[in-house]
Amino acid sequence: MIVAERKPLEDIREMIAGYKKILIVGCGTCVTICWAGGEKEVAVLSSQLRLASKKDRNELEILEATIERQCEKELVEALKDKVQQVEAVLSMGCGAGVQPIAEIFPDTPVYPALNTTFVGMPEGEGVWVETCRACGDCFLDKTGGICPIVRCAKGLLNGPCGGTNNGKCEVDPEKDCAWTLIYQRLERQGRLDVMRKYYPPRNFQAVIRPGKVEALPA
Amino acid sequence: MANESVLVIGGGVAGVSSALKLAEDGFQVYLVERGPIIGGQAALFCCKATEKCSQCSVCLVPEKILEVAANPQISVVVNSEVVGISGGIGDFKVDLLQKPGFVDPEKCIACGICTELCPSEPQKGIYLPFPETAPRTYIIDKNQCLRFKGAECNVCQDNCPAGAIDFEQKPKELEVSAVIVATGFEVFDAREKGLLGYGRYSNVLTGLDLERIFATGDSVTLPSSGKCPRNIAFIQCVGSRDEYIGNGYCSQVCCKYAMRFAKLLQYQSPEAKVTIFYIDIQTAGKGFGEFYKECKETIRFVRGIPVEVCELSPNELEVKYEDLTKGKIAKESYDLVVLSVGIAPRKDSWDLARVLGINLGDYGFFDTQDTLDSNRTNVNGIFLAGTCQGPRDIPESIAHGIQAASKVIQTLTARAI
Amino acid sequence: MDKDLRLGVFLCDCGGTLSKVTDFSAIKAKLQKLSDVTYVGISHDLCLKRAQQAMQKDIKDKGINRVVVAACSPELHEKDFMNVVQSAGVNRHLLSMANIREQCFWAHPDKDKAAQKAMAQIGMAINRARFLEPVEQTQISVTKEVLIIGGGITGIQAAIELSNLNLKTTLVEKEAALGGKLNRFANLYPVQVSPEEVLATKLKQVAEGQNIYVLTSAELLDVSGEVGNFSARIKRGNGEFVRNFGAIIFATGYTTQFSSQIYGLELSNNIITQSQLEEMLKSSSEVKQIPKSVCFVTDISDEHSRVSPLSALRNALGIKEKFRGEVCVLCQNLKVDGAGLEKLYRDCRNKGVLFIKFDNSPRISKQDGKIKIEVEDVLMSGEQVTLPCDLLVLEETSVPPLDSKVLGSTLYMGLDAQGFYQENNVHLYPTASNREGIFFAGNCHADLDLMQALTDASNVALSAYQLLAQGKIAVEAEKVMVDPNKCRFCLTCIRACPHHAIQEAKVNHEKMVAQIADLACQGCGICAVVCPAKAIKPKDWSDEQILAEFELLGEYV
Amino acid sequence: MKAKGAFLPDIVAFCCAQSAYQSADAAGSMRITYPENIRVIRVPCAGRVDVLHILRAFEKGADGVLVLGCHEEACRHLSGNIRAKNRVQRVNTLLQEVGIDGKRVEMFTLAPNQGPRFARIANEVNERIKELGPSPVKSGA
Repeated sequence: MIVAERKPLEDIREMIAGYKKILIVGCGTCVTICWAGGEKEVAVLSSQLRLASKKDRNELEILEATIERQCEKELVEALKDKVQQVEAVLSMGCGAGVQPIAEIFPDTPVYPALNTTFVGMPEGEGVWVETCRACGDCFLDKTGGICPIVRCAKGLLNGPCGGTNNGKCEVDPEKDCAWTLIYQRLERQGRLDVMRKYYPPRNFQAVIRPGKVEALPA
Repeated sequence: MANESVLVIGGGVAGVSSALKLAEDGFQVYLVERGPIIGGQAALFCCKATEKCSQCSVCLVPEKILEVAANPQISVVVNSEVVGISGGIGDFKVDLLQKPGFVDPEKCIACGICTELCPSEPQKGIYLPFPETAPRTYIIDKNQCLRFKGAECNVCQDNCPAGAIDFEQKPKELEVSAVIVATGFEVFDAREKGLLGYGRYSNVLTGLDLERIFATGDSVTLPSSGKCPRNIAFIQCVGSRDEYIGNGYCSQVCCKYAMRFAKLLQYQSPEAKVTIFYIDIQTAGKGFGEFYKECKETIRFVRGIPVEVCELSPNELEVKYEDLTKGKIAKESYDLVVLSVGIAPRKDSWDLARVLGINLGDYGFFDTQDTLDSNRTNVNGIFLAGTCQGPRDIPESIAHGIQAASKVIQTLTARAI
Repeated sequence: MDKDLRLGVFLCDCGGTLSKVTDFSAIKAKLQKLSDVTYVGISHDLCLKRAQQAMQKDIKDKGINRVVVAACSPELHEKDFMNVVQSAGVNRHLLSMANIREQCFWAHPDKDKAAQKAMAQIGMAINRARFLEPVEQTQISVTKEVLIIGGGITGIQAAIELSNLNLKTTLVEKEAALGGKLNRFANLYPVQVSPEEVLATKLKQVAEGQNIYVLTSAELLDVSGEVGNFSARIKRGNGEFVRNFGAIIFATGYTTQFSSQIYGLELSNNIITQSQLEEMLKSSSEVKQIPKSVCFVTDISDEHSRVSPLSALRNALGIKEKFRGEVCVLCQNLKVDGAGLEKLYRDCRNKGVLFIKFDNSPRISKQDGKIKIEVEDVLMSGEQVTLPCDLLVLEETSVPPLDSKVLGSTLYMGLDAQGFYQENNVHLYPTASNREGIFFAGNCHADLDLMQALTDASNVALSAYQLLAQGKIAVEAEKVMVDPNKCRFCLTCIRACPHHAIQEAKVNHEKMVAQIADLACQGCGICAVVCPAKAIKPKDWSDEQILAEFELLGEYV
Repeated sequence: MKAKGAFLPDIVAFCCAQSAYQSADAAGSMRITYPENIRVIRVPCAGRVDVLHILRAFEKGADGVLVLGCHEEACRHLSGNIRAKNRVQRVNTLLQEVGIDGKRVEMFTLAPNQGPRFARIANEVNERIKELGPSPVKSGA
């Protein structure tokens, strides 16, 4: 899933400075699950903003809404009447959520309240780790399902480097050496031969930005 | 099991636990307490938590008392003693001598007006002994009540909105199917160890005193000066592991409470120095080994039990003990000495034993029939619970109380078939 | 909240004492002005039946649908008032209380301030009342059978007692025979009965017990379902079967482990562990050469279990009785905090067992097969003592059985630092697990001697019995509720629930959502707070209710 | 209404029904007094107290918020008091972000039989909040 973090309050206040009435839109999918932009966090942010404006004695009215997915235009449409009431929209979706809103309501400025950090998975309660760089040229078949591009500090394709130390990484001794993990996984599967091959540098240009995926008509 | 009833003698934590479990199973329970309120000794103890809960379990007691008070299946009979019993399992007839308690628990709404109006000063003659009492009843203190000093005083009786005060109450007779004895223990009287100076020197306290002090306030000060103690000695095994005074057993609670208090005192004033004089530190029990290790970092442990405590000045006590490392007598001065008094059998156990016809065992605790059954007595239908059978801490007393309840239910179930 | 709110406020002046402090009629007058308040009554003793009957009548007559009681602490009589409300035909959860005695008039000598606070508290209770929600009572029928894992003395005892209580039990034991440690111990001191005897009598009781179904060489693989209706997957031989139980009792005990690094010594023919010694003492066959001098070393590691020091005491006496000869026990602290242990210690001494206490671990060396022990005897002012010894018995640490970790995680039961089962809350619920209907007994969760283990057994037996005896358990349906439309199934609540009371469920056969098991839920409300989609609502403690309480901040003060 | 001049802070105290709420009762029963401007809100467990509840309390004009739970390792729900502690910390930072002193919200732990401790905490906190003065978001402050 997509993992995001909320921006510092002062950044957000800077964006919405001067507006008297705004709408905060949460997204019910990835960012809800990573505790960044669900209904709860929308409530927390608006409460914070109300407190701040009360403190500085400038009026600010806040509407709140959380929709299933901000990255779907049809679902964003549902915000119509709320958006019409406000001067600006604060999106608590990922980057892919902010843009459809901005596109559907071109006359209203839309601001991001989150920083979209990476594609990853939960590690423990309230902890998420990056597991995919979305590089567009998946390598996992050769690495026993462990992505060195993300999980090796050096993003090596032909690891491990000399710095692996009892399974830990030389860059960050806290972190596991991805290539040690890869070795163990492949060994377990009796596929170590895969590791003996040399893999040339990836050509990430393979994906021309912006990326596009066209599935065959269903 | 409905319409069968059980008598529980003793309203301490063990008896209360038995009563609650029996009531839960549908029994009518008579909880007979010699004193004016239930809760027993533990109800007067204090929480020993610092930042962390030290798991002394004292906080379970008020809660259980409230449960009893709220339970219609349990009738609490206070100020009463069992003076006679006849019949056997299934149909005991029990004679209760009910000392007039004067305040009827059924009626009293614990409004406090009697205390307010009581003319006895400064010590009131009627009051609520402490919060969370059950029955939630004010009690008349015969040493204070003017009526008992011969005066023609009726103020409380006349003003009680619930008409709960009655200076003539009658004895009772109960019919029960089984009896649980949970009369608890006596705290060893430290005066019996005269050389340790308890009762003579104001700054020599017992563990029990500390319990009371922390239960009513939340810090301890030197009785002599009112200052915060800086250098404290705990003396373990006072009245325990001591064949000479006839207590050849370990009380099982003192090491734990002493270390908890030591921690609590240091939590209160971090610069306070604490020394614990001991024979063997008892650290069995979940997580207690770790706690002991923690204690060793900030607390000084000295092997050997001091022989004598002397008062050099009102604020200075001298502790004489054998320094085992040098093999000679050493003297150290402290401003507070705490005697870790242990659990002793009630001196009046023998009377109850005679009344019920049950045996006393080692050291004067009640005896059991079968070595592997710590509840059954030699009389079928009479069971033991808690510290009247042997030393136990609060959780163990609760567990033992529940065990006794379980045995009663099992026995009566078996009879029913 | 309800469109048509009819609030009834019942004030109690506690036998007239409170109205001496403040004017209740004034409070009444103020309250009557508040919107939705249809009735305000003053009583002197709401805690008594008489007044409660009157209250019930008022609720009925005035058609009140939300009840506010301003009296003593809810801790004292809330349940009574709930019953009154229910008896008046209103859902028992539509009651909200203001604590005007303990937390106002008793705490604050300044009458006016106390009165103001009381007014505020009542206001808060009224605001809360507007958002109260009914919770329906239902009953869930349960399987009247208990599964006991572990056929040691604790498990056996629990089975026997449950059988006495007419409840079916299935006793599952890994090994081929019941008995656990009883089959290994040579004696049970301070208990003056031989393990063989104990086992014999217990097994007899098991055989006689009508309702005990014994499964030896069997193992519990997995458990699904909730309290009242667990279904357990049990492996026996190479067969496997599933069976339903209302409750599960774990009595898996402990095993012992010798770690040579504590001493820097390897075991050999004359350096043995306590359990090896047990075997030696237990075996009827004559021992080849009888040891002339035996030394025990105990309480040396940082492990503080009762088990090892106790077996040192037991076996010191045992060996004295069986072989005579010199017996010496070395320890830091002698553990005597158990029934009869001090006496046992004295018996040992009377029989001539020598006790030496040390602060610094003894130095043990071995030259050409001979063991030499040097130790500073702290009781002799640290004097160097050298002990000859032709049999050295070393302590073992007690550790949880291998499979307890696996079981613990498959059943979502917590483990403590040593890997033993963690009770729900170590001192609040000594034998309860964090999951409703799963109990722990004996040394698998605590550090107990024989008698304590038996007490534990009775306790769990009674708990299980009282849980299941009626064949059904009363429960408050959906007292904590998940809104399936809001739930994103992010698993946050499922991971956070301390009682594992939340699991996945399907709404109309497709969308996965979290669902709360009413029986297992203990209503702490943690799930409601952690839910990032605000999909969970504890009906008795909803956000609306809590927020409503400080609507009035600043007023009245 | 509030006497002019003398500042009486509005303090909201979320009290765990298992411990703090009972200790407040105990304080009353023992006639130990504490500032009457403390509003006690009963919760089933300190773990029920939400970051939002605390923030809203400040929106409603609280000058300080107390979260009172069971002593560590005495929580009936194992982790409720720890969670509460962490949330209080989070609120600290959230308030700091806004420009409100984080010290206005505090967490303490008690046992049900600690009436005197409840009173002491109430007094200390009341004094601290008085020092800090009225909450900056409060109308009229």
